[in-house]
Amino acid sequence: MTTRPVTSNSDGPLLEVRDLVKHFPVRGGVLNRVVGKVHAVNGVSLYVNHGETLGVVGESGCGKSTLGKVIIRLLEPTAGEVRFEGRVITGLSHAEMMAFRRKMQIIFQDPYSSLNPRMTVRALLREGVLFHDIVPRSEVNSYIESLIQTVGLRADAADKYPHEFSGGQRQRIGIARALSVKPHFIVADEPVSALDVSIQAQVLNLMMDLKERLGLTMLFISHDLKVIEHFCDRVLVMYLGHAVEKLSCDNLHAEAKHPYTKALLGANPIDDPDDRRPLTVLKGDVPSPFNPPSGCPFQTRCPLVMDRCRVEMPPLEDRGGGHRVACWAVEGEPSASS
Amino acid sequence: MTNSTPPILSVRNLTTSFRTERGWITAVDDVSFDLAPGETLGIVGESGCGKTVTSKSVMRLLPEHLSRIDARSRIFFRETNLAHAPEKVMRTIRGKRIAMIFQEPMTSLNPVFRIGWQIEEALRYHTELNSHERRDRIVEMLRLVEIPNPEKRIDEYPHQLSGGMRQRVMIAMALCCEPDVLIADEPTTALDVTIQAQILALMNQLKEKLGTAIILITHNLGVVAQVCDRVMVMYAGRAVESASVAEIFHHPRHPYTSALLASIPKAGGKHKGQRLHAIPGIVPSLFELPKGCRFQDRCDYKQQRCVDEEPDLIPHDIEDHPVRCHFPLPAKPTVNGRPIRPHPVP
Amino acid sequence: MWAYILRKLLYNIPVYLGIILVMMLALRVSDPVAAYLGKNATQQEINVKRTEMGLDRPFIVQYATFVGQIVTFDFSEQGWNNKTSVGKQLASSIPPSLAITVPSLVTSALISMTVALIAAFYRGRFPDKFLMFISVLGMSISFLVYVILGQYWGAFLPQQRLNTDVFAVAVSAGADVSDPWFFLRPNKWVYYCMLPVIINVIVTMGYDTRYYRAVMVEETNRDYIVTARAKGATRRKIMFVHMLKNAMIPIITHLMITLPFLIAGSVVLEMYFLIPGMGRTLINAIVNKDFPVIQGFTAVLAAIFIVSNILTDVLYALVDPRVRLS
Amino acid sequence: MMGVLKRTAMRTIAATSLALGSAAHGAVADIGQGALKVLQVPMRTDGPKSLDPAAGSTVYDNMACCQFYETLLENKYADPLDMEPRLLAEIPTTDDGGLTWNFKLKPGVRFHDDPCFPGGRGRAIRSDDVFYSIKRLATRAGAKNWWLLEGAIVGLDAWRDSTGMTDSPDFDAPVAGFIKRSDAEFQIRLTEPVYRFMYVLSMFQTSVVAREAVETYGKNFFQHPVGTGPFILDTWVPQQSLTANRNPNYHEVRYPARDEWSREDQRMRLHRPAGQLVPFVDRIEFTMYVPDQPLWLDFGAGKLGYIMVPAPMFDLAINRRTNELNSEFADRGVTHQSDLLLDFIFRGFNMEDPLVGGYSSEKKALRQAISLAVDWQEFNESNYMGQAYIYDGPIPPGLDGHPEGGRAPLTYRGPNLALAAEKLAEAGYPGGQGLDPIKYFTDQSDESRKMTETFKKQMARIGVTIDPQYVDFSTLIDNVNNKRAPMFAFAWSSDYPDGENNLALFYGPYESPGSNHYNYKRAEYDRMYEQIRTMPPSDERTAIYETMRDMLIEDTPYLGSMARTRHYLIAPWMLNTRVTERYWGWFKYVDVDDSKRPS
Repeated sequence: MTTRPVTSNSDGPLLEVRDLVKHFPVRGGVLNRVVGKVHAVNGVSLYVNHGETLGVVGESGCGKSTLGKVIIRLLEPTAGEVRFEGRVITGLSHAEMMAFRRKMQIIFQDPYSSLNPRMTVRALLREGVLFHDIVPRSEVNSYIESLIQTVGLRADAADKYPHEFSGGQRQRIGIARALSVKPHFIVADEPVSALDVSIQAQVLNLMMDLKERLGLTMLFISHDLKVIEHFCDRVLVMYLGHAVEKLSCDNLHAEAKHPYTKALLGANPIDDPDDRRPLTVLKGDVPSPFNPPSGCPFQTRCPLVMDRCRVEMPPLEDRGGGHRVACWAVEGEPSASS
Repeated sequence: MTNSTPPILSVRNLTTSFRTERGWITAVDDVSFDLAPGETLGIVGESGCGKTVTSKSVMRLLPEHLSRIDARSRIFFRETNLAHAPEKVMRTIRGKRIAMIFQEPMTSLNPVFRIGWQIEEALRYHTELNSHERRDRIVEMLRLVEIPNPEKRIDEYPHQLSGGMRQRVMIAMALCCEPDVLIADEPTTALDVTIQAQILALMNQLKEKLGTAIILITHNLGVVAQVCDRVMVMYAGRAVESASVAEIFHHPRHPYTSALLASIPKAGGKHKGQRLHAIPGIVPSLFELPKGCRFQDRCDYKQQRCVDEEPDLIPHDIEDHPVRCHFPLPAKPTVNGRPIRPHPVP
Repeated sequence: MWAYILRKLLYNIPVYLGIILVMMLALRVSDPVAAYLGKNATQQEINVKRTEMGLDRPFIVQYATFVGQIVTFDFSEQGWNNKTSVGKQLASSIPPSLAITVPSLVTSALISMTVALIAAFYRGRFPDKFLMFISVLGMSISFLVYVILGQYWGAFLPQQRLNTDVFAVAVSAGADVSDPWFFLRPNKWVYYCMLPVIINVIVTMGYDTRYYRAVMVEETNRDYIVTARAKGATRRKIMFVHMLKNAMIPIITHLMITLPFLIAGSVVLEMYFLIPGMGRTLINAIVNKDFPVIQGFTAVLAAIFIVSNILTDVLYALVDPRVRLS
Repeated sequence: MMGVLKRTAMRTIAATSLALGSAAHGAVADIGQGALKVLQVPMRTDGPKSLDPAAGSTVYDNMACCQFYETLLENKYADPLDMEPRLLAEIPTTDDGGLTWNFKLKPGVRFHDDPCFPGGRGRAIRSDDVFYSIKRLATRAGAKNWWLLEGAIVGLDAWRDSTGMTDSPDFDAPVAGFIKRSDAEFQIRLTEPVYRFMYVLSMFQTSVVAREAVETYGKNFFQHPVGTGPFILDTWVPQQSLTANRNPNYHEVRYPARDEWSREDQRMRLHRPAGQLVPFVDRIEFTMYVPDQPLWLDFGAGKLGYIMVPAPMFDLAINRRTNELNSEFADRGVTHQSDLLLDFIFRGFNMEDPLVGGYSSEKKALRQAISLAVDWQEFNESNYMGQAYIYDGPIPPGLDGHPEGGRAPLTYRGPNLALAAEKLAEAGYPGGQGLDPIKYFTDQSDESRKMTETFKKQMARIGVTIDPQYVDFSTLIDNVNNKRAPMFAFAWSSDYPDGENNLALFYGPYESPGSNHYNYKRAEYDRMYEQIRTMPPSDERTAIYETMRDMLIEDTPYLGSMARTRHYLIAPWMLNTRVTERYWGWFKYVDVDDSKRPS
């Protein structure tokens, strides 16, 4: 595998998402008609520059995985547009989408269930390589072997089946598969959540190496703010389908403004027994996305909740330096970085 | 053990094996530990290290025909040796003296019974309360674990509750008979961070309020740091290090413990983009354990002796901090109890 | 709940209409009239019969007519063979079928579940291995062998050797089978139906026991079982309260799906014991190419199948609180 | 009448053996056994399809109808091959050389009491009832049985064509052949003077039915029999059971006198109730069995009066070697009877076939050679458990013209390979040389295949090659009817107990597609046949039968012959029993002794 220079043939961001909405219908009643919808993604906008890694963080059910899948069009959006390499891909037909499919890949959380158990690693990788005609046929085998070594496995792993590997090794195979078609953009959907701590570090290191060597652009989805903070350039915080804050990862603790982001930061137990402080405890649970509260989605748990939050959704306002916060309570406060 | 009060639970040489298609394997090998009243002991390790088997062995919850606890193992709950106690005795212990909560609140509750009924079950087995008193007690417990509307929730089914609520129900269920020991097996792993924070806060509160001794099994070192008094680190079925929480975090002496701590992404932007300290390789299979130290293949400090001879779990130069290593890391100099030197990145 | 049942019913209407359509088409692939009248029939005879039966009308008309008859429970069409209306044949054959199938189903379910519970309780140990060995043994013996041996050991030998006439070898002419409820009278049921039911139970037990045991073993591996044990529940309590209610979900499905097959599948039993049930009546109709009876019975069996499917879903919802709300 | 012979009644051996399967009976009486005498008997398969004699055809229709209806003549219980008057006062007499038959009805015969009659009381039978019943065979109701009478009675065919086959036949329209003398006396005029009309009058299809019942019950008449018979239908559950109670008004019929019984029957004490009024039992219960097992067990448990031994159980019951009942049964008082069927099982030649047909001495020698190579005993052992009876000629045992002991003075019965080889040489094929393979048509059943393989092997011994053609039954019939089958395997069961029925099979005018499938044509034979068919039984007639038989043996248009044996077991409690399948009216002579039943 050769190192590819960061493509900078386009002026704008590699990926741009505008007002993306994804609703899932809910059926019920005698005729099983659609009686409502789950607001999985509710008007999220974002951009990812070439070579950049954008983190998406949030708790289960916040819509972060759906967002990732809609972006690479594993799911069809309800509204909004996705622009990739300057081209709107949301309206493309299946055939037109083909070219982009190769350029946009996904790595899943559960490496085992995403690999066909009856195919060897070689067969798994060969599929995409042949389909997208990545290398000449005669070179496919050596290409696959080099890929496998790139992700830190021995070349003889090519002829084994997924069940013969440990969790971390399987995630490496998942990564190899995503990389095999030389993508420009990767959605990593909780790639290390299922892994043990020591293995998680291995995989994160690998991904960092690859990102650097291959100049990959990534959307990195995780519920673990520590991992995001470590790995990403910028972060998008999601709550109940809404983007509530976007900011740089450089100084997260200092800059985070949104009470939810702060809660996420504060809820993470600090691995220092001397620094025992009461964790930031939010009351209650995440409301059901089927029946979200009116106004600000976070109002039911927010320590700063005001009357206005209950009626009106705060806009995602720019607070300078690309830092955007959607919160009435912090509206007036100046951004730390501005 | 410097604690002067006698331990409420004392495990000695616990060895638990499982029958598999490839023969018997030893999942927990000669593990010993003590739990003092009111103390919180953390058992830490990655999947397959034997921490869950240890806890289930204490409760004797492992399937009888597929597992066995070695004859020389001793599990003293006060004066009673649970290791080979008859089922009848165990039933008076379980739920009453030692209670347990599990990792998956989704599946650990019976889906077809109301939660009130499920909590009530323990009260029925272990108390003389009549049904009215039981109901009052359940409501009280649900209130204690901060479930809103307990009178209403009592008649709901598990699927009507959120994950966090379910774990609260599990805790209420475990604590309703006021046990002496609570074994919490990865109680927050399946939960979101904000919910995890709630549950941890709740456990801390309850510990103070009820004085229950807790064994907290987790792989999350942050949780350990925040909640535990003492920590036992396990690796491939063995206890490899055991000490107070401060000792473990500030002066890890086993290379595994040290590496584990180093592999966690650090909060705060200053480490951003740096490589993490990963532990190379994978945990050895219990079928193919090496002759010497079980960590040898992944250890940065491996020497010939590590290959030839398995180390014992012994205190080297610090009392009450036994380590299973021939070449334990030096105790680091500290300033006000904090290390002054970061762990070297090899 | 009612909305749920209603919805299930509505859903199944097109399914049922489809089944009827396919069944009617299948029955008309080769000319039923020619088949019935045999090789020596003249074309004129065939035409007369065909007109008489309305088989000369366009298929869509026949379909609509037949569906109309089903909807209005109009089974007045006469069988060709013994000129009794299909409705009468149904009325007289359903009670004997029920007299065999319902007790078989209930007994077999109760015994199989008990045996499965015992096996699951002693999983991997001698009682389990022994019971499963017996089950496999039971499964691998043909139904016919059970019937023949059952008739011999159960009815014949006691009569001949012990002079105790407890079970009949077969329903004899002395039985007043013209009364369809005859077999449901307790003393008659014991005399004529109990032995076939016992045989049926033995036959189905091998498979059912293994299936139920598998279901229960699966349940014993669930987390909530460990929770219950951790609470101090006795194994018996765990088995009979925690596990059984959960295991009921797949067990109910299995039971209800078995029912229609049991009714249609009792042919051998009904043949050997001369029980005038649905299976035997249908087989006789098939042998005699009695078109209206085949068509009518198939429609009713399909309806039973559909109804038992709906019933399954409803029972499912009753046992499993998760279904109720979704 | 011609129909009797024109009907393609040839059946394969396998088909015949299945169709005639009969059964045992059984039952637990739900009625108190102390008070009433109940006879339980079995029927095999689903039982009767119709209780209307005009519409009946199967053996089970026959079995059921005979309990409710009666014919003018009936077989004698003591000698089922002979006839006695039943609804008649005496055996009919004939005039005009057999063209006009004179009948006199028995006085005191009444129909069953039934609501279809005024006052619900059955009336006496009349001449018109006989005409009406016969006319019904000429309507749609009797279409299946029309062959019995086709062309036989003056004016009946015309009546059938003009009104009989319409929607509403006019039964009052006259038929020239039916001449009513009084309510009790009438004449029937035939188109030809055939003696066998006698037998038609004993067939259950010609039973006398009540016009009132037919008209009252209309479409349901088939399940509502109203006749003159000894029993009245109680319940009929198709495919399940049929029960009948004694007719309290049954006319005077008495048990056969002692001297009617043969010496052997007398030894069996069958004559005991001689002269007593019948029926003896109050009720008959028929149960319809499909599989053998429950039938067998119910008999074993003493719940059935008699059964025909099912083939798979033969060795359990009867010692094949000694032909005696096994002691297990004998000890319980079960008795055993056997009965030869009026079977003519043979292999036919097509006499018009260029290879095997023809009447020259060489052609005869070829067929005789083949006949001499056949080992019938081998077929008997392999397919009939050694229980079949082998005989010469086409006339089955028990009938006039059947050779004494089955051996005719002139015979080419095998196996006699030496003589066969001689004859084959005589035919011009020494050692089989020059003889083309002979096509042999048979059906596809396993049994036929087995027998054909045996036949092929037997022929190979003298160098004759058989080329079997396994075809379905209709193709078989088709090939035979079109004279395309040089050899074929068939069997014939007599329609009535007279050798004439079998001799007719070789009558020239009946050639294919008629029943003379051999296409045997000898002017002399035809002349003799025309002579005998009007003759009542006599020594003179028997002599002619024998001449015709020997002529056939000499010409060898078929290889034969064999008749099957039926074995019956009779429960100790079923008395006066002489089982026969010739007719089914004999249950009225049977009595039961409840003291001999298992408790």
